[in-house]
Amino acid sequence: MSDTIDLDLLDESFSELLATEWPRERSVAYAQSGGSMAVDLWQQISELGWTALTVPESFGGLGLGIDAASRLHRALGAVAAPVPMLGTTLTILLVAHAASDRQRAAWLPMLASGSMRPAFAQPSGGWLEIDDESVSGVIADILDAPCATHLVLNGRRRDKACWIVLPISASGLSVEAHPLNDTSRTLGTVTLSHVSIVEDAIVLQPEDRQVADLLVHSSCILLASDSLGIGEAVLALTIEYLKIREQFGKVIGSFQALKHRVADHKTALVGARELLAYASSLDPVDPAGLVHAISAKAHITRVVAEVARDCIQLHGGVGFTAEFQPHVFLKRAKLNEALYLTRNEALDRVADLLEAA
Amino acid sequence: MSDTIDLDLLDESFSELLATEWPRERSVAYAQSGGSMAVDLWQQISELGWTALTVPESFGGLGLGIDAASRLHRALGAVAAPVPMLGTTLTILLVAHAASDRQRAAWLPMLASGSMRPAFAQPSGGWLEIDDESVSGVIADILDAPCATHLVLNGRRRDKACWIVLPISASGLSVEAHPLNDTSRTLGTVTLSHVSIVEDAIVLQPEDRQVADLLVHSSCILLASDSLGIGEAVLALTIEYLKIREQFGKVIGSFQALKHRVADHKTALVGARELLAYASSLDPVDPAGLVHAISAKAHITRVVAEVARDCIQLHGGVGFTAEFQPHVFLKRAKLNEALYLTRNEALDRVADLLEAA
Amino acid sequence: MSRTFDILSKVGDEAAFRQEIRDWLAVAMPRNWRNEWQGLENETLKPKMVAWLEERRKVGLATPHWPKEWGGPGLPFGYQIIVYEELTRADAPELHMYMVSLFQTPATLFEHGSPTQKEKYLSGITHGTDIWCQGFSEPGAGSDLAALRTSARREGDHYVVNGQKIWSSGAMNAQFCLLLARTEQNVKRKHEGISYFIMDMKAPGVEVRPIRSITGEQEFCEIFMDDVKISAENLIGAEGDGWNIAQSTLSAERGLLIFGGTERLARSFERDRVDGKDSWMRDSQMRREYAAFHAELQVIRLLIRKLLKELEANPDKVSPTLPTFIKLTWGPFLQRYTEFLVRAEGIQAHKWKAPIPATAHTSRIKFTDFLKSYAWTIAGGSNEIMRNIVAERYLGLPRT
Amino acid sequence: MSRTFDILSKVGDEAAFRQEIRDWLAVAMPRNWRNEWQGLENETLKPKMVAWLEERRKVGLATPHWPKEWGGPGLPFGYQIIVYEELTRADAPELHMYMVSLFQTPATLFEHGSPTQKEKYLSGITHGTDIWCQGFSEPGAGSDLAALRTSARREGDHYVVNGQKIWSSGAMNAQFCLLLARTEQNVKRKHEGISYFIMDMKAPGVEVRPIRSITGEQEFCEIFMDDVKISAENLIGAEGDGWNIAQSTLSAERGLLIFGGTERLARSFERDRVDGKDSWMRDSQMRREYAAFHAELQVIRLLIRKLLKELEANPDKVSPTLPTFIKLTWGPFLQRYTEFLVRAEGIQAHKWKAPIPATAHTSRIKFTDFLKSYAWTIAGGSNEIMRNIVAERYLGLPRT
Repeated sequence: MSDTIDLDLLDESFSELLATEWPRERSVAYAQSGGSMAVDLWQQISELGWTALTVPESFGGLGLGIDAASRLHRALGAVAAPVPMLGTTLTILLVAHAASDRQRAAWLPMLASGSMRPAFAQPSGGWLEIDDESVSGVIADILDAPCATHLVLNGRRRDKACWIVLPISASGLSVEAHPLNDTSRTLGTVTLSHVSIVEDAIVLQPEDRQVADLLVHSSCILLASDSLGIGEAVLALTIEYLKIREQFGKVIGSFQALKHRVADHKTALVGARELLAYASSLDPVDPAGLVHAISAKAHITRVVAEVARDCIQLHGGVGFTAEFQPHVFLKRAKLNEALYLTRNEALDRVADLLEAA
Repeated sequence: MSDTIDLDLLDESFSELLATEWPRERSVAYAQSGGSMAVDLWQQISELGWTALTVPESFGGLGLGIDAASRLHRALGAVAAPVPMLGTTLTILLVAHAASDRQRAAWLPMLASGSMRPAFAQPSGGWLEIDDESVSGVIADILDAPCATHLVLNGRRRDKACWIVLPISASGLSVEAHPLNDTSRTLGTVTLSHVSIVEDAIVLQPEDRQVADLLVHSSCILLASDSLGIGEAVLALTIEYLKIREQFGKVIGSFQALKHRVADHKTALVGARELLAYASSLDPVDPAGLVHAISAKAHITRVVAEVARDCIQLHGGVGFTAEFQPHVFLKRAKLNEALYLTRNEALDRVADLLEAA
Repeated sequence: MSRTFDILSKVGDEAAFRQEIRDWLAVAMPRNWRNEWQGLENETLKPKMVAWLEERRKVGLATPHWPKEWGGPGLPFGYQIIVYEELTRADAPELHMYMVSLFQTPATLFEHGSPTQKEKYLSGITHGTDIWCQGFSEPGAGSDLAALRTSARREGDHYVVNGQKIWSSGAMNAQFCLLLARTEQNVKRKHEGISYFIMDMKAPGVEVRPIRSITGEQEFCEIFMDDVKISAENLIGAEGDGWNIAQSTLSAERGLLIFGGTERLARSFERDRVDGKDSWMRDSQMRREYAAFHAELQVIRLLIRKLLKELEANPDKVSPTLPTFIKLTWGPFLQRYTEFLVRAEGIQAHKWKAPIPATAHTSRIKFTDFLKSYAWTIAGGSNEIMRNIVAERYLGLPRT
Repeated sequence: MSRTFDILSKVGDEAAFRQEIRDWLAVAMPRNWRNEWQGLENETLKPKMVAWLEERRKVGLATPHWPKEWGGPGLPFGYQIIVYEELTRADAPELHMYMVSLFQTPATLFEHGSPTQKEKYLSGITHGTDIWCQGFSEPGAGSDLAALRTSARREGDHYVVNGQKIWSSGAMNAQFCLLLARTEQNVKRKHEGISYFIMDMKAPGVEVRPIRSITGEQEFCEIFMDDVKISAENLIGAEGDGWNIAQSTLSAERGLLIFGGTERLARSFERDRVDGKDSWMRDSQMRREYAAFHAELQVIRLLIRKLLKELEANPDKVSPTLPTFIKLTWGPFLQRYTEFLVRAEGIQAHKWKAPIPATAHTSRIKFTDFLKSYAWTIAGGSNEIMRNIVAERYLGLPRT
């Protein structure tokens, strides 16, 4: 589907809007003011149909694939946008691949319009035992839960894996918000106390685990995309700074030691971009597709965290202040490294898959 | 004992002689010609009494400690001297601490004079089961075995750990030589076929394992010393080269990117030197002494291998030829990293000791 | 308190001295201060810090490293070290608001202050609670400090100062400022024509703007000076001699100040292992990464002990070499170690927790400690500048 | 051999083309060549390599990437890639002695050679066994190639050449040399006044000294030229146009040449895991280190595939950007990966084994491969130069 659309044009439209709506000053100011999301930005994004990007056309979406979603998430990373897009993209994927027709009809249009804004539990974050009528338990540290309208949680019923989709307003459900160092996102710990479960809240996992793999694949691609956006943006603004800041009567960008570090960062990001494009072009349920996605997540989130770390140093004193943007990127990059799969978990999985191949 | 002697003066005398007797050209030439040791250099060293450095005074030695031995091994590393000193220093230590009076009287004077030149098996290299009359078995990869007059091997007799000291000429004993990439040393695999064992060949391990720890401690200090010597020498010669080599009409040592790398190497070596001095000043059988020695071995051999690796790059084309010295240092530094305890083994042990403390 | 403490009288008996400090700390140290101080900002924190300084003053340890002449206890160097060791061991709060007052100001005034200046200002520190700040860096003069442009124009018996300073730690709390300003514009070398002043922060024309750092704390400030009058009596040393005098100020950052920081880290390093024993210390790779830091921590501690020995042997003439290597070692080590801890803690490390003041680099809030490590790689001459110095001055590589 | 192979006739059917190459390789490739060639030096190796080239020639694959016009098979670009993929897949020996002959010489002559030069020299490669070398670098002109000082003085119908070249791979075996020499001494920019020649290595005055590399192999040489006469017919292009023409030669290092190398490494990477499965792959840390290289390997393969696509779309005008990034990625990756394998093998990796020629960077003798990786970080414009280029030309940072 994606090949009917020029992804680079898509990129441009993402970047253009975000440059206007979420410029550097807003990003820096938001980081100081806090909040669980940028409500107005989410609204604009929804109105522009970005939330509908991967929703099948029959449900009012654009029907694009993970490669298009990757571009969107990269653009959001590039401005450290405080919008909970990851849960939306993953839920669309889950619903489109595993939900019943009724569920699709109910949720996909709401997802497309941005009015349903789900937080998606980390695959490795534990699961809930569901009896036939209700569910109780605690799931810790769900990304964006404090600003979600719905939660998508891992569950088990009658010994079968499933997902439960619950409105945040469900009776017996509460969310404790955890502010983060990365102020562009939040985590929430969800407590369920005898929350009633209707059949329509449950999405069953197909026998073949394809959907589970698909979700791992996609979350890896999307976090890697977010990080790549961060890396490219923070390096670009650092280069910009190196070209104007003077010390010892010279623009500091003329110092060779700094040049070489910047050149290495650039090289790493050029490679990361190719890796991400390739990984997001592969069949996600093919083991090769899966290994490349996980591998890309581990590699790109690490490379970018390191680039962002050095960009603070390259800024010197102002990099240490909350008044310049690099810290916003560093904090977000570090969080991406830890989200969903830590580096060590990811590499263990890559090794498993390589050995099994 | 060592505080009666000025170790820095000792350093000077080591360095002065080696600068004359094993200058850069000889080092480079020797690396191409091969051989299991530099016989003439060994003879000079022995005649100067360097082999007697740590032999107790009552047996004709200088009675100095591991801190003095550390200086000697650092000086030998600094010229990549192809002499099997490690086995000598470790054997003196073993004999002085654990051997019988008869054994001491027999071996220490020979060790002091350099006429006994033992190869000392790696602690982790396996052990031999000794029956009351003879011993058979294979011990692989013993450092300097091909040029040794004696072998010191790990054994077990009647369920007790011990060491066996055998002349290389013992009937039933053969050594297969393994040339190394580091041509300044060799390994040998020793095969014993019904080699007769007399009581005087056996040094029993005391119950408290102190001697075993002492040997681990000392081998770590000595290999770290050898590496530190390498690191300081290869960095010095690289700086020298950077000051004379020109490209683009400038001395390449004026390029800031190279300067910063060199500055980081220098900083690492300055720290390594303090660490080594401290580790070799501690009581070797105290657990704190042991952890610092192992930790220093892991740290210093790694730091130096990395410095040596970059020094080839800093030399550019000529660094890639066998005609310049950096490769001699790189190969020796890499071997030190793997000898006796690999980095991973060493770090596991450090963690064990820290947890036990 | 059931007994009085006479720590200073124990000089001559190290063990007794040490024990007396321990006994004193056991009762005098603020209870549970890490929890109680967490998240406090300057206004609420200040009285707590004043109270703690007062406790120290009672036993003569407000300024442990000061000579008797200027109101200090006049401890031998070895005993000064013991004081700092014991403060660290007990995890006593750092007097970070008083850093400049305790270190930079005396390092400057002892050597260069006039008798009147010493009398007037040093007692304000030993007997009062005067807070000082340092006004050296400017927006256009960071690594290149000598490029400073703040001007001080002589008019009769005073100077009129105009300009802007930045990175002034604690300036929002300060009564006085150690100020560098240019008294001569037309100089051959930019290091010339700089003079050194004591500026009253309450003087008309002084404005302070706190800057929030990436940890969320307000630690340093910009200082704007608009026709600020400084009496000529507050010129330190001779006019134009500011650059030389500033070297004394800067040398205060060496030695005991950094010693406290690394010893705190050494204690924290032990606790990290214990805290991680059921989680990341069970992962063989993380365990090795941790073990590898043992050597690095040891290296920095040894370099600092070596510096202390040099200082003890010759307090006035320490070679600049060792402090440079210390800075190049400590900052990057601290950054890598705290980054490791962030990774080790996983997602938990990313949850925001209010900073704990007075903990230097060992608040044990991993992400904050990681962010704060930049203070050592950027401030006080960035590590890039330090590498130039090593390469050019110590290794003799030619200037670019 | 029981059947004849007609690989070229399969163009149009990729699967059949691929299969035919596989069938051919199964019978034509030298048996057990890694063992048999191990430790051979130039003289003994050469006949074996000639024999293998001869096998390739029989099926039209001596010069797989050459156009029909000059004696090549004229394969579409996609089929050229298949040829190299299959050669790699079968672990066929690299024709390293013929690298310059197969790549640099045609890249130069196709575009800049006179009809006579093409006819005379290209057939020597396709139909004979002419070995070429490259005489570009000099002791004082490495990274700064344009600083070369070898002079060529016109005397009637020939030039007289004096000077010295270095880092000439395979010069000890070569019949001809692609030579850069200065025909004009007084130039404004050092890139001017350089001319490009074909030099007969058997000409009087040419002397070759092989240099042993750190792997112990004799791979490159110094070439000394003492009043060597080169006929004016052997000037390539116009006098003084050497620098431009040299860019064509250097561009030959891009593309298929490096593609072979990285694909070989990709196969070797798989084997490393299998070989390590009972040793270091059981250590969770080493296993993760290995897994982390997967992404890095993929990055370099993708960059090269991207370059191949650019080359296919526009063979003459590939931007220099991508090759720069490839060089900066490939060399350091190769060095770190081979270093990892050395550590993984422990003490075994340190035992000397005779090098295996024709294996590029995957002799699978770990220490040798590690040492050899420097060829990619030092040669062909050191990575330091590449970083300057990225920073200044691509990122627009000002020159120092």
